[in-house]
Amino acid sequence: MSASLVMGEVLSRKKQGEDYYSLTVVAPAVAESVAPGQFVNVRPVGRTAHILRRPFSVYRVHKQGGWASTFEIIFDIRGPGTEELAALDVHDKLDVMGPLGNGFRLPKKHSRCLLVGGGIGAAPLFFLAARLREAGHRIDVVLGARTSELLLNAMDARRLASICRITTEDGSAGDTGVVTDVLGPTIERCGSEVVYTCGPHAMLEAVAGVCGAAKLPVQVAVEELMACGFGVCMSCVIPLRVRRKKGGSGSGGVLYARSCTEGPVFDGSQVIWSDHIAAPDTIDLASELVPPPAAPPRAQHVPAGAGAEHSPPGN
Amino acid sequence: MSASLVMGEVLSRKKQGEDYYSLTVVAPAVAESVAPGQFVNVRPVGRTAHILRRPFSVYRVHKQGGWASTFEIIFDIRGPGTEELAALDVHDKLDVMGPLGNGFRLPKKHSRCLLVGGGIGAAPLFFLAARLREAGHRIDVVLGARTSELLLNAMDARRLASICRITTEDGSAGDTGVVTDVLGPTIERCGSEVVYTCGPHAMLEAVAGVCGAAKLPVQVAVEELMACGFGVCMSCVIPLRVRRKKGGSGSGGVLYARSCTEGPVFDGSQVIWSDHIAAPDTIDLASELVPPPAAPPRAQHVPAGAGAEHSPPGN
Amino acid sequence: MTRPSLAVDLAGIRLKNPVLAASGTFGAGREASGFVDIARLGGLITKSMTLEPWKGKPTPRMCETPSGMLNAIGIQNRGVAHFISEDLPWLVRRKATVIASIAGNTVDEFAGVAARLAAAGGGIAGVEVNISCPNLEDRDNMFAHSEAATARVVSEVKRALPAVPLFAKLSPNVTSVGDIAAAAVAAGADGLSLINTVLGMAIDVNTRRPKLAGTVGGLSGPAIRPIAVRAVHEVHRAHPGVPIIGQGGISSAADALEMILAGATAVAVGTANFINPRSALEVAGGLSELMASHGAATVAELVGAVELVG
Amino acid sequence: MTRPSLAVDLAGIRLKNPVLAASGTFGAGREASGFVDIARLGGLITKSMTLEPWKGKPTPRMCETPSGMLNAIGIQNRGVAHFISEDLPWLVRRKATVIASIAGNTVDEFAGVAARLAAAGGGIAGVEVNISCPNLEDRDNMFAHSEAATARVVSEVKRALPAVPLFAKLSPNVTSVGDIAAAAVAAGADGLSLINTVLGMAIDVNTRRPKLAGTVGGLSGPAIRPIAVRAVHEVHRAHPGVPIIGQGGISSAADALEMILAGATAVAVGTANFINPRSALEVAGGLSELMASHGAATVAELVGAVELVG
Ligand SMILES: Cc1cc2nc3c(=O)[nH]c(=O)nc-3n(C[C@H](O)[C@H](O)[C@H](O)COP(=O)(O)OP(=O)(O)OC[C@H]3O[C@@H](n4cnc5c(N)ncnc54)[C@H](O)[C@@H]3O)c2cc1C
Ligand SMILES: Cc1cc2nc3c(=O)[nH]c(=O)nc-3n(C[C@H](O)[C@H](O)[C@H](O)COP(=O)(O)OP(=O)(O)OC[C@H]3O[C@@H](n4cnc5c(N)ncnc54)[C@H](O)[C@@H]3O)c2cc1C
Ligand SMILES: Cc1cc2nc3c(=O)[nH]c(=O)nc-3n(C[C@H](O)[C@H](O)[C@H](O)COP(=O)(O)O)c2cc1C
Ligand SMILES: Cc1cc2nc3c(=O)[nH]c(=O)nc-3n(C[C@H](O)[C@H](O)[C@H](O)COP(=O)(O)O)c2cc1C
Ligand code: FES
Ligand code: FES
Repeated sequence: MSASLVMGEVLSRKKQGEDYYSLTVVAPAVAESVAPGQFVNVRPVGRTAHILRRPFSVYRVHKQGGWASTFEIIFDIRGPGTEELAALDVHDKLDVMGPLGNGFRLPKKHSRCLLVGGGIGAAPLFFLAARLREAGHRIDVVLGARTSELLLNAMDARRLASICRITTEDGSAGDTGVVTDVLGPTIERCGSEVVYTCGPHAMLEAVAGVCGAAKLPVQVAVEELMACGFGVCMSCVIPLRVRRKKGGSGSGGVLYARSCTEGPVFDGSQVIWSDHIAAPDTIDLASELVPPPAAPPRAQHVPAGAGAEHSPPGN
Repeated sequence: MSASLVMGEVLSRKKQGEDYYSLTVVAPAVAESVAPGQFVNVRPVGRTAHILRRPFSVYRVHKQGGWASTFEIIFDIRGPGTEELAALDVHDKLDVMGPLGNGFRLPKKHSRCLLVGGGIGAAPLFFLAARLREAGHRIDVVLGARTSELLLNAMDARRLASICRITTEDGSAGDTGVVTDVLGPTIERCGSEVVYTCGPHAMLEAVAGVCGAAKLPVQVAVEELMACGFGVCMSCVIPLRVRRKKGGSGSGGVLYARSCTEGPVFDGSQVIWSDHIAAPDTIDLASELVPPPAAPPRAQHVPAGAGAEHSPPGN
Repeated sequence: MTRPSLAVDLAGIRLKNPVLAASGTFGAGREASGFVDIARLGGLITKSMTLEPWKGKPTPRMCETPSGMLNAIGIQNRGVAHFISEDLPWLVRRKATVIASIAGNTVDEFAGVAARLAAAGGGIAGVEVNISCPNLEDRDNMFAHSEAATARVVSEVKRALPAVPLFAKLSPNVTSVGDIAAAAVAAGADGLSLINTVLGMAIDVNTRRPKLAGTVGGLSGPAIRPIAVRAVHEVHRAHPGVPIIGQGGISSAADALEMILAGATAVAVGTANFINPRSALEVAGGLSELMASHGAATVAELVGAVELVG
Repeated sequence: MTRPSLAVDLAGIRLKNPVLAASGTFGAGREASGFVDIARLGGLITKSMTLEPWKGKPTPRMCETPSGMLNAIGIQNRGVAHFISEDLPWLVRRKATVIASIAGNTVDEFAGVAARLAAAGGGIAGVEVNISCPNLEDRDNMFAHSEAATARVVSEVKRALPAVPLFAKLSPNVTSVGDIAAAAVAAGADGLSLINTVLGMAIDVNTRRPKLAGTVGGLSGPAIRPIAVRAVHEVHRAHPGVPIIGQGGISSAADALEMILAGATAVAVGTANFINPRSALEVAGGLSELMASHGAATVAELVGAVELVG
């Protein structure tokens, strides 16, 4: 992975539905190298009281003959950072670091891929779906949100997916309930071979649980609080159960892996969900994180983008 | 004095010459009550790392039948506050507190008034000139700056003044030198009865010196660093030689007066210029600040605006 | 649902709401009264007053810093006599809840101010002892930096002015604010005010001079809020029964609630008054809404209610 | 006019420029090396390393505050052995000027790390002793909060690793940073690093939980710069001969110059690296321009050159 630090320019800003904003940013160095699941860490230019960048998954990329490539992010307003991004105008500068993180691993052979997204968390799955489709995989989608207003781009999801299930907690669209209510049946019906998911922590845990029971490989994209986004601050860690590396000295154990560098995409079966808030009891930091066994049993995987290697912690 | 706290709206933003910006702000409560020499303390809406308001003299006011009244400020970029103001757009909101401070005292009888301004500091003199003219006084002007680019609105000055002398340090316009070089002769030539001045501290001191020697009343508008602008923080003080108040208990002495409340306009003969940075040796805080004897010997003064009374410190 | 009650009992003082104006940021109420009805404030802590008038420090006295400001005013004030004759009657007429802040350079000066206030016979609801003053009897070390000096000032002021609750205003510039708090409480403080400003300095790189004529000053504003929250939390845990006036960087209702959750019974708004003299009132209003959305009926149930993990 | 020289002598270490990357904000250089040539940095202070790997604290480990951030990482690191076998050779290859930061919970742990580094035989230019760690032998009080504990750590580390200059990294959370500095210098510190983060805390008012799983954390970033400048100024005046690595909130050349004028011989950029990993290099570049505009030929002539009034 080799991230750039570039000054992007806002090409367009759109309001999507009641709650979401999207920004399309001209930044060819980023747009042309980013892979699905990777993220950008951005900051408007100016003197604000909040000093840190803000991380966003890449939602889409656009390359059009003759035009500079752009990437698009989509977000909801949570605090000062997103408020300020939502107030940007066309031609405003945006300080962009990226692409960052590891990204999803794509299947090597034709696979039936199930994408499970919750709320705004579904953002990276649209970019992933586009790439999976280009590579000829079958895509099914489960998209959930609290209410229909918060469903991310259900239209696109329906277009991209062979089967698309929608859930809302208030029943304002699709089935009433949460994505995991329909997950098991959908996996069966679609014959899914690998699951990709992104959304709230609790949803990821539940999806990983269902997939674990079904012995299905599941790649989860987590969102941890990040100060740096490129691996130096150690604030974004997530506890993983890790195996001993081939030829490595460690014995395996629990590792706090950086979600900005070793992640944000992890093997759902490795993540220690329940221990999230408390420190793991034992930890073997000498062990190495090996790339998650994310390959579906029936298909091999390749990294989603050029250079999207998993780098061991400490790198 | 009764200041308002209102949300103004930027009606227009102009660049004046190479270095100055002016903002015209819709804020009738302020524009209709402000008197020359008073100031506004403003802040753009938003979350910036600099938290305090920024004080600016009112440069002009505009009242036009049927339209909401506006005031105008003019400034140069010095730091983050002025940078942000310069970046405001039409229709942006501006949080305005004002009018603040005491303002210049206008002569009661017809007088020959000399206005001496340096650089951007000349701003309040244009508002003053307009009001003096409305009241039928004769106006002469000495306007100085480092270079012609930094002369504030020389065209207007020439239009308003019977006699207008321009000085620049580099000789790029008018006489080469500083305002005090031409001050003495101009006073003589115009038969000035009262001097009003605003500009850099060193200039004010020099002007006050010349006027003192000529026994001419001089009103100086100072610019001190202000945290609050309305009299509670005590950061903007300036040492004054004060007399005992009629009936008061103090014996007179030196007082740190608040330039935001007792000022920014002071009697130039009362200000202790050289002691500016060091604490005065003796200080009698029980003495009261009486309004400066700013009336020219041959003319009585009235406050420049309704309610622009001098309030004693502690009020 | 009934509207939450903002009333609090602060060491025996009944406040209509828990949001006060902090000392030195609201004068004695007059200037701000053009913007806000001071009777509606939870209370007003006066600018610190001394036995004789203090002239204060030379200028410049303030500069701005990222999300904060430094000040070195030097407690310019017109003395306790002026307060009693001019300000107090006005405040009483305006029905303000007044906490008188007092300062001095010796224990006797503190006690002297307290005695004058006692002799004035009423009008003040409490006294805040600003011990972040140089102690002339101890090489100019701040009283607040020594347990012994803190205890001496507190006990002498309490002796001279036993009628109203006493709040010792602590400095964060110490190794253990809990130890100083303990000394103050043992000496008779009914409550604590914390924090006063954090020591800081700024240099103008163009002139190479300190931005403050006093060289070192006190840092205030949002920048110091995390420091204040931590100090309040630490002291509240060590002395859960002692009411605290939390202050430092509060400018919104959420900020106030954060301080209350950390352990403050009341809060004071300081630097924010400079930007908006209605801040304290707006914070109180917002707090009421925030409490409603939290389903809290009283402030008391929120005091120190942070949920610690593990 | 000739271009000003940025080179400085820092307690015997020859730095090509006075701007370092601060401990814990630059890893051991690898991640940032994609953005910046680390050989061009004044130097790189590593993430603090301990005798055994430390797992660090649970998450959340950071939150943002006005013009700053709080962190409670808990010094997650892979231990000195990993540093020596993996990071150091890489750093040497990259020609980085390395100051190794070491930490521990007991004096022996500090000494143990120092002994390992000594045994590694070269590659590091200096050692920074991060004494802002809980001292398990003294009720978890920070070493940096006690003169005695500071002196013990410093003298044991110096004994184990006499070959390179030792910088004691002081905490601002003390009543007198000058006293702690004196203890460190007397115990053999060749220089001082100050300041480490300021203790702080933040509470999420919606969940009522601390924003950090560790409850209390360290405040860094522009918000604390005035606190750092004052600490550096105070210590430099008390110990003018002792070189200081000034840090706390530096993100621009003017910030660096301010710290140098206050008394720092070199500066370290911390939190600003998170926003821009090229910060240290850009600060150094800007400093050169600023020096030229000031007519300063060397950094040395600016150290402590603030002009005090009166
Ligand atoms: C790898 C990654 C990818 C992300 N992708 C997207 C995306 O595509 N679209 C999107 O809307 N958001 C995304 N987020 C979350 C986004 O970064 C936060 O919403 C944003 O930083 C909030 O900034 P703020 O200043 O508006 O709010 P803040 O005031 O910083 O925070 C407001 C609230 O949001 C929570 N929050 C802040 N940062 C994060 C975070 N990193 N993860 C989860 N919660 C957070 C805070 O705890 C707080 O409760 C992503 C985060 C990560 C780490
Ligand atoms: C009563 C009053 C009236 C004023 N009227 C005008 C006006 O009409 N037009 C105008 O351009 N400026 C005026 N000023 C000055 C103006 O307030 C400052 O330029 C502004 O606050 C600078 O803010 P900043 O954030 O851009 O710069 P900062 O970063 O705050 O300061 C940059 C530099 O400007 C100096 N400075 C800051 N504030 C002041 C101040 N109050 N007085 C003098 N120097 C200061 C600082 O010392 C520093 O060197 C007035 C000031 C006062 C007190
Ligand atoms: C300009 C200024 C003057 C102050 N004067 C006093 C004072 O006289 N007595 C006192 O106890 N505290 C004084 N303080 C401290 C405040 O009361 C308050 O404790 C501190 O500023 C922290 O709160 P804030 O961040 O909300 O301002 C002063 C603060 C400022 C900014
Ligand atoms: C996330 C983070 C981790 C840190 N880790 C360490 C550390 O391991 N050892 C240390 O001595 N200081 C550590 N620090 C403190 C910094 O080195 C620096 O002294 C402090 O942050 C002040 O500088 P700044 O304001 O420029 O960040 C850390 C700071 C941050 C923000
Ligand atoms: S965000 Fe800094 S290490 Fe991941
Ligand atoms: S600026 Fe606060 S008293 Fe004048």
